[in-house]
Amino acid sequence: MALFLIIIIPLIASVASFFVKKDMRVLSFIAVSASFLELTATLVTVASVMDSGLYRLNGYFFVDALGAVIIMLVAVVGAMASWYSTGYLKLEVAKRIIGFSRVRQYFILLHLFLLAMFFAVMSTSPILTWIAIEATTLSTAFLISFYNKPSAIEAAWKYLMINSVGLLLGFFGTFLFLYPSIHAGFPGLISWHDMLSHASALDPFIARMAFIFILIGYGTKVGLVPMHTWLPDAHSKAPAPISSLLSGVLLNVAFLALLRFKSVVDVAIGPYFSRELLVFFGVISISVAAFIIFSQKSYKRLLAYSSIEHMGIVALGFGFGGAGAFAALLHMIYHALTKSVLFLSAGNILVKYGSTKIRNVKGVLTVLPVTGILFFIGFLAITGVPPFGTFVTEFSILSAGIKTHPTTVIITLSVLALVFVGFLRHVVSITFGNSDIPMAKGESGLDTIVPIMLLAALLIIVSFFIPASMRSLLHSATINY
Amino acid sequence: MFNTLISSNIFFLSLLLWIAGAVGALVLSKNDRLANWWGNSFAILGSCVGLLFSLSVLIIGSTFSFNIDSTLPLLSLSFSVDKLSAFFIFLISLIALLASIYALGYVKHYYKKYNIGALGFFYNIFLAGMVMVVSAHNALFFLIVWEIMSLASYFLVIYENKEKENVQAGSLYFIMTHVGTAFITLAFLLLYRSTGSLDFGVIKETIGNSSPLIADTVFILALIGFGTKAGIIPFHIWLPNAHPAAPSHVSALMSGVMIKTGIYMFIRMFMDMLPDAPLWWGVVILILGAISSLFGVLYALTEHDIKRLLAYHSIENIGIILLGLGSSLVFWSLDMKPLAVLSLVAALFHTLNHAIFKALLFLGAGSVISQTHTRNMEEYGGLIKYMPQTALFFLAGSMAISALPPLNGFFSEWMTFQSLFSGIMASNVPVRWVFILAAGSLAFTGGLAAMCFVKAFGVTFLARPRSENVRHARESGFALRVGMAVLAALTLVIGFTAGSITNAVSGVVSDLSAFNSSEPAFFSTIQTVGMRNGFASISMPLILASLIVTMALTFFAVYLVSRNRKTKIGRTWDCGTTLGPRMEITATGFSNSIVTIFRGALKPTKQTSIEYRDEDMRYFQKSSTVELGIQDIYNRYFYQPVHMLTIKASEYMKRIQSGNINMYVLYILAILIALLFASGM
Amino acid sequence: MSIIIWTIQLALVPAVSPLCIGVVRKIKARFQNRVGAGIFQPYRDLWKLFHKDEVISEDASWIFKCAPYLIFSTTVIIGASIPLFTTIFSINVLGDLLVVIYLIALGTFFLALAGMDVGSAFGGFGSSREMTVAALTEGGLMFSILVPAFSAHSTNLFAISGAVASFSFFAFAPMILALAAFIIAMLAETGRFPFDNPATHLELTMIHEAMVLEYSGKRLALIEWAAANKFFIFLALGANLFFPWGMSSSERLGDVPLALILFFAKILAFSVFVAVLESTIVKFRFFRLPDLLFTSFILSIIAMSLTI
Amino acid sequence: MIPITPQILFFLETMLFASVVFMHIAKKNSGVIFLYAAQSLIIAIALFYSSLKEASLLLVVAAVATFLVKVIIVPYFFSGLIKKHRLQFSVSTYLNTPMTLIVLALLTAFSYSHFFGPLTILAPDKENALSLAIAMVLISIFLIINRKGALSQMVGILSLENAIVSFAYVAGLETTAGLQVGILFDIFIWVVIASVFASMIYRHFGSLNVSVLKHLKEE
Repeated sequence: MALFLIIIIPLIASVASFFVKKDMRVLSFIAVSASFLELTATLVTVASVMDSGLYRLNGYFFVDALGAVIIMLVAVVGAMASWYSTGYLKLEVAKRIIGFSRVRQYFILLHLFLLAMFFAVMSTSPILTWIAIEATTLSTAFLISFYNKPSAIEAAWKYLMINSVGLLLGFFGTFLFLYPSIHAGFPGLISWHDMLSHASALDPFIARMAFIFILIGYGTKVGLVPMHTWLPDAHSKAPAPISSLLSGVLLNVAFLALLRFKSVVDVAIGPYFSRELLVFFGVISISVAAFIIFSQKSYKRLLAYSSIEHMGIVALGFGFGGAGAFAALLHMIYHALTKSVLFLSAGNILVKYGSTKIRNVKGVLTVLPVTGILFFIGFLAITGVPPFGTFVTEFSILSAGIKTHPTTVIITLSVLALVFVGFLRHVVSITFGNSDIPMAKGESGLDTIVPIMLLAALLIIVSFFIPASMRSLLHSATINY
Repeated sequence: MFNTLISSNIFFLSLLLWIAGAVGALVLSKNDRLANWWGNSFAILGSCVGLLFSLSVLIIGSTFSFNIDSTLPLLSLSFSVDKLSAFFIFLISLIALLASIYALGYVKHYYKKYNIGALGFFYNIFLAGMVMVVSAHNALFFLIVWEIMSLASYFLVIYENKEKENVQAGSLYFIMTHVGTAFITLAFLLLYRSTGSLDFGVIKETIGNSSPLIADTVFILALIGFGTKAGIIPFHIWLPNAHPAAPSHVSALMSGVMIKTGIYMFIRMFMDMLPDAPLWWGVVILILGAISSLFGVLYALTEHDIKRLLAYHSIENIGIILLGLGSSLVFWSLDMKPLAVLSLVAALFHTLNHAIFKALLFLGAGSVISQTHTRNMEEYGGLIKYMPQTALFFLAGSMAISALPPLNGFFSEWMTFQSLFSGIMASNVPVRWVFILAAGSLAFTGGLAAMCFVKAFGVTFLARPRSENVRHARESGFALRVGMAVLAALTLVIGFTAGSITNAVSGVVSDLSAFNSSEPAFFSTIQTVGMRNGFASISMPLILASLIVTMALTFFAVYLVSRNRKTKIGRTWDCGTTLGPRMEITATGFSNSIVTIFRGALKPTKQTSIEYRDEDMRYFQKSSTVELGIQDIYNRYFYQPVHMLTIKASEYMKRIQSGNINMYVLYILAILIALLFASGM
Repeated sequence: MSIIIWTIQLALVPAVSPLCIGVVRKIKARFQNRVGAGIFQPYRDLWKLFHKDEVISEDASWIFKCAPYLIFSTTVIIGASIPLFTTIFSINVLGDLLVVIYLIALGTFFLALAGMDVGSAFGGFGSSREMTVAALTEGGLMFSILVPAFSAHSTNLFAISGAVASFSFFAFAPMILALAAFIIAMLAETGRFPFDNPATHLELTMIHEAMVLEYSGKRLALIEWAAANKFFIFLALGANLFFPWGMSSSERLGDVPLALILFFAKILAFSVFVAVLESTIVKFRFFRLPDLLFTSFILSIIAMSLTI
Repeated sequence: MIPITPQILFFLETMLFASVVFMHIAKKNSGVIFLYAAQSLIIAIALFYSSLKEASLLLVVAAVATFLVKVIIVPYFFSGLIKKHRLQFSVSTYLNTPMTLIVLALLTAFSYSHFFGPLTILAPDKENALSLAIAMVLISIFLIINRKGALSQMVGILSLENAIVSFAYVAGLETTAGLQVGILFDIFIWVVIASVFASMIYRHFGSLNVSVLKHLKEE
């Protein structure tokens, strides 16, 4: 039932938003209430997964442990981003950057976007998952070009084209994965489960080839180098809440699809092949992102590159396998929360300063005291400074790989240090000092602060303490990796 | 059992007090006075408890360990306190206690300018972090508390964040310490690779089976990683910037004890965890120690910012500690354990001494700065008349750090000399030369340090005021003076009780499993400390006593002879002109001769710019300025090139993101084909 | 018995040091074709100064006032803890090489502070130069004495002279290098040519005199006396560490006169040597001094490598 | 009904392959779109034929929908774009025609090479057709790389999708009609959105040449 609600609420919300006339408060109300209902429904679902394992609905939808972790992220970040959106858009309307119809369009698409993500995670069929992920591309394209500026349109176009190419390659890979089930005469909808049970019939060669296609295809959506090229553009041009959803959640959803295929290919030819590939993509993603971060000029692009870097770390974790996989999943959680904190506070900074250039933004700590602190906390967490959990997960990932991939670990460690150095340079110049132009001090409203604070609080809590049930959920999610 | 129970309870009580102080200060941050009292009172209480705890461990000798499993993978919060840890906890608590008392008064001048609650928060966290660093027994937990310590100290460094250079200093510090942590992390990962455990105890037991290559690599990594924190040259560049930037009581803690956590980990890793050290480890540390001590003091001589000067002296003293530590490692690898014990005792003793006198000096500098509002020594002068007590305390610190008898610094330097001399006598030719050079550098270091503190004390406190700032100076508040007075007293007390303290410190050393059963190469009684082979002996109480007696006698005799003579007060002889403050020697002028002599290493720069009244004629000067500077050769020949190289690489990488969508799709096709190709091969 | 010997030891340095200065001055005067003052003139000078009124600068602090007492005391203590005419105090814990060197440094430290205290232009640069020379001398001084110390397996100065006395001729060879090093260090520490001119008041060249320019009366007397003590101490060190023959090695009082006579002979020889040196060479430019001091250090290192 | 022999499949694949090759050569946008329509028509017919053979009404619906979307609606959209923005000629390519053909030859050779050999397991007797389908995939991607025109790129993506569908068809991996319709719906929405964006690009940049999209790069 809860699962059904998760699917139906965003749909209703989207349709309802469509019929709203002239009143932004109604839109806000719909958005916040819908997203919190989703959050509740999701938590109920996750609780039942924790209790009794796999949760199914009529053969089309299911939630396993891995799915539970991801939908939880979608729901939590989704709820906070929706709440934040209400405050954020109000500011932009007040500044006459956008009008009401755009706000309505925004909320319609936002709900559709959330729907597509839930759908992609919970669908039993790989093809439906593919369709849903393609749908996330389609629903967010207009959100990315939301401000209708040439650069935003350019970003959206690149996003659309590159992801389409990537996803079509993923589509091709999916077909290759499906053949044993089809040859076994399976009628109708082929589920992940069917695929897994026929995995041993996969020809090793085709399995390898198929996984390469999948990895490149979904890797495009995940943002692994060198398929990442759309990501900095899109994430930096979208409105802040959308950026936080794109970076914090969507990447994980795509990664989930990748992982589902990985478990199939591991059954067919053993884990070595997929692990090596993930390690390869992981390490080049981290390295390239690290170097570009070092001399980055725009703080939103900085955050986008950091997402690439963290997806690289997650890939590395799953590539190392075992304890690394557990840590990688945990890292996904930390990254989702942290990156949302960062993007949302970056949103506040952008509204206040009106520039995404690092050199134009100074003295955030005095101008926006709360945002400044939150942004700095986010920075510490994202670069893996204790006491934040990212440090532990990064360490665990590296320790999982030190036996088999010592060189990779050394490279990763050094580029992680480089990321830190790069990040620090930029964040310090943003946070401290005094603003060049005089501006009014103070935050602009609770709606744009409280959601970030909640996310930060959650981040700090899970950095120190993970409930036992959650831990066993993570364990059962990564047992096969 | 009972002891253990009490110990662990007190230990956690001190941590708890600090954490309560931290949180409370943050909560009370609306009210400056309250936040100050809360934060520092809890810091004082926590330090007292910490002192009690460490003394009980040091005296009773019961080690204590404690383990809490965490909810995160690989991490377990395990503490273990043996005598070595207790020694460092003692050090931390002692300095923290006095620094916190000092802070009660010192922090007042930040009221209304900065957030006092935040200061209390990070200060207490910093204290707790340091204590946890020296008691952590699990590599991951260690790394976490290590970074918490660094993080807290980072925030303390940038506490006065309205000054741009403080923020820059903080960034440099944070970057260096984080990069250092990366090296440490790698070292622990390698240990994990060969032992499969992150527990220090397990690593210690099982590391012996792995190849020496691993141990060597870990040694180098740890040397760089912890050396960065300790401020060893050439990893020191953050230190002279960061220590001055922090509030003075924090500088005292950073210079006095935080950098010693690096030394602690050197001892813990090289002498406790890793298997028997090969000869070259010790030799490398000796060489680094020699370089650090000599260059540290040379750079200090060139400074006229009083806190930077003190910071460079920390580098020098870390070098001296390393000389002891390095010779200990050499002796250990040559299987001369008695001498190894001697050297390690020297190193630890100097660690203790440096903590005390460096904290004292920073606190003294702090009270001077709080009165004159500048760190530039050229604007001081004559402060001894305005702040007589501070001057006395600072003098004690200066004498101690210059290793002048009868204060404590002399004794530990004497012991370090003894270990180096033993090295010269006991080792074979190539190693002997290292020892000879190390002893030589120590000898020069001592002389140069004395020169530097004649300059520091003389320019700051003596002669006449050089600027108006000084004339407004008042003797600092009671809390400040208490903190300094106790430390100053300690320099003297530790000086003449050196024998007993040597006994206590050698108890710490013999608690290490490597030196469990070895007789030290020295004997120590309350009066005398000496080498067992009769090479040298010293009696600190006798030196003190003879100085007092002779001085009293001299005074008395002179009084007898010339008691009827009058003393007139007159002006200083001025060759007939009026003496202005400009005619006194400046700090820069004082050290100019040394800078000229060592110009090869210091590479002084001089920029002259003259402004003329008439640009065409260029005959009458309107103003002329001379800027003197020192090139930091490490910065110039190592850090700058690395930085430029990284930026270049970064610019190169950015070309990937060319903006051309066709290119982007090409990447996808290329990687697809490449992977298909590779997997088909 | 030993109490008497001990008293002689204690009083010897302050008692004889002005005489030593007088002798050197006399010889120098002879070299300059002057008659010169009598060799007891320094005693009369001191006596006169002790009975004069004193002028103290209004800028001076207690450092300026106390320094002479401290400086004088250190020289007395050192004088009591180095071998003069007997080696019997080798169990004396004061006789440690490092203690002596650092006590000297203590005196120098306060002398330099006193020089800065009054805020005159001369005092400051005098201190700066004094500390520069002192800092660079320390290595050469310590290492030159370490050469016999290593041979003697002790850094106790009494033990060193005892041991060196029993050396064979060949073992003594490297000692010559060490002696050269020691003499350079000695000249630097005691402010003699080519480092400093003890008789100058020419502002461009003076070091020691620049620091004590503001002193007068009893404090000047103490300072002068301390300087004389220091000079004597170094002569005694040179004489007894490198030419330790003829020292009494027992507590018998009968040995003492002979040992004393021999000791005075050696000191006289050293004084003549210094005086001749001062009369025949010129003072070096300040920035040439470091070369000389490093030479001293290097010489002692070479000597050390030959010894062990 | 005539059974679909490997020869017929090969013939169909050859036609599809040829259409992509001609897209590379075509200079006029209308030509490219015509080629796409032809390509889609072939696929629609093949789908229709096999749906008749399976005698499944749903599949017939799917085939008809394919026909409607890909042969009628999408080309209509595109020609609308062309008319609106007067884009008779496609913007230039990066490589000239001979070079393009050489690359095409290399890509085809790659897909015929032993790297793809074992794919025959999927359909043992249709080896050639499968290889051609793979070649078509690669060449379609190359179309996107080589062309600077936004329209040609869109067609390239659609042709890539056709290539994959044809591969699935040849390998006998068709999915259910429901899924086919779902995918088709996706494609349809995609075309709509992409066309809107193409118009926006034209409005903001004054051309459909994507090489003008250079605001977003690392400075």
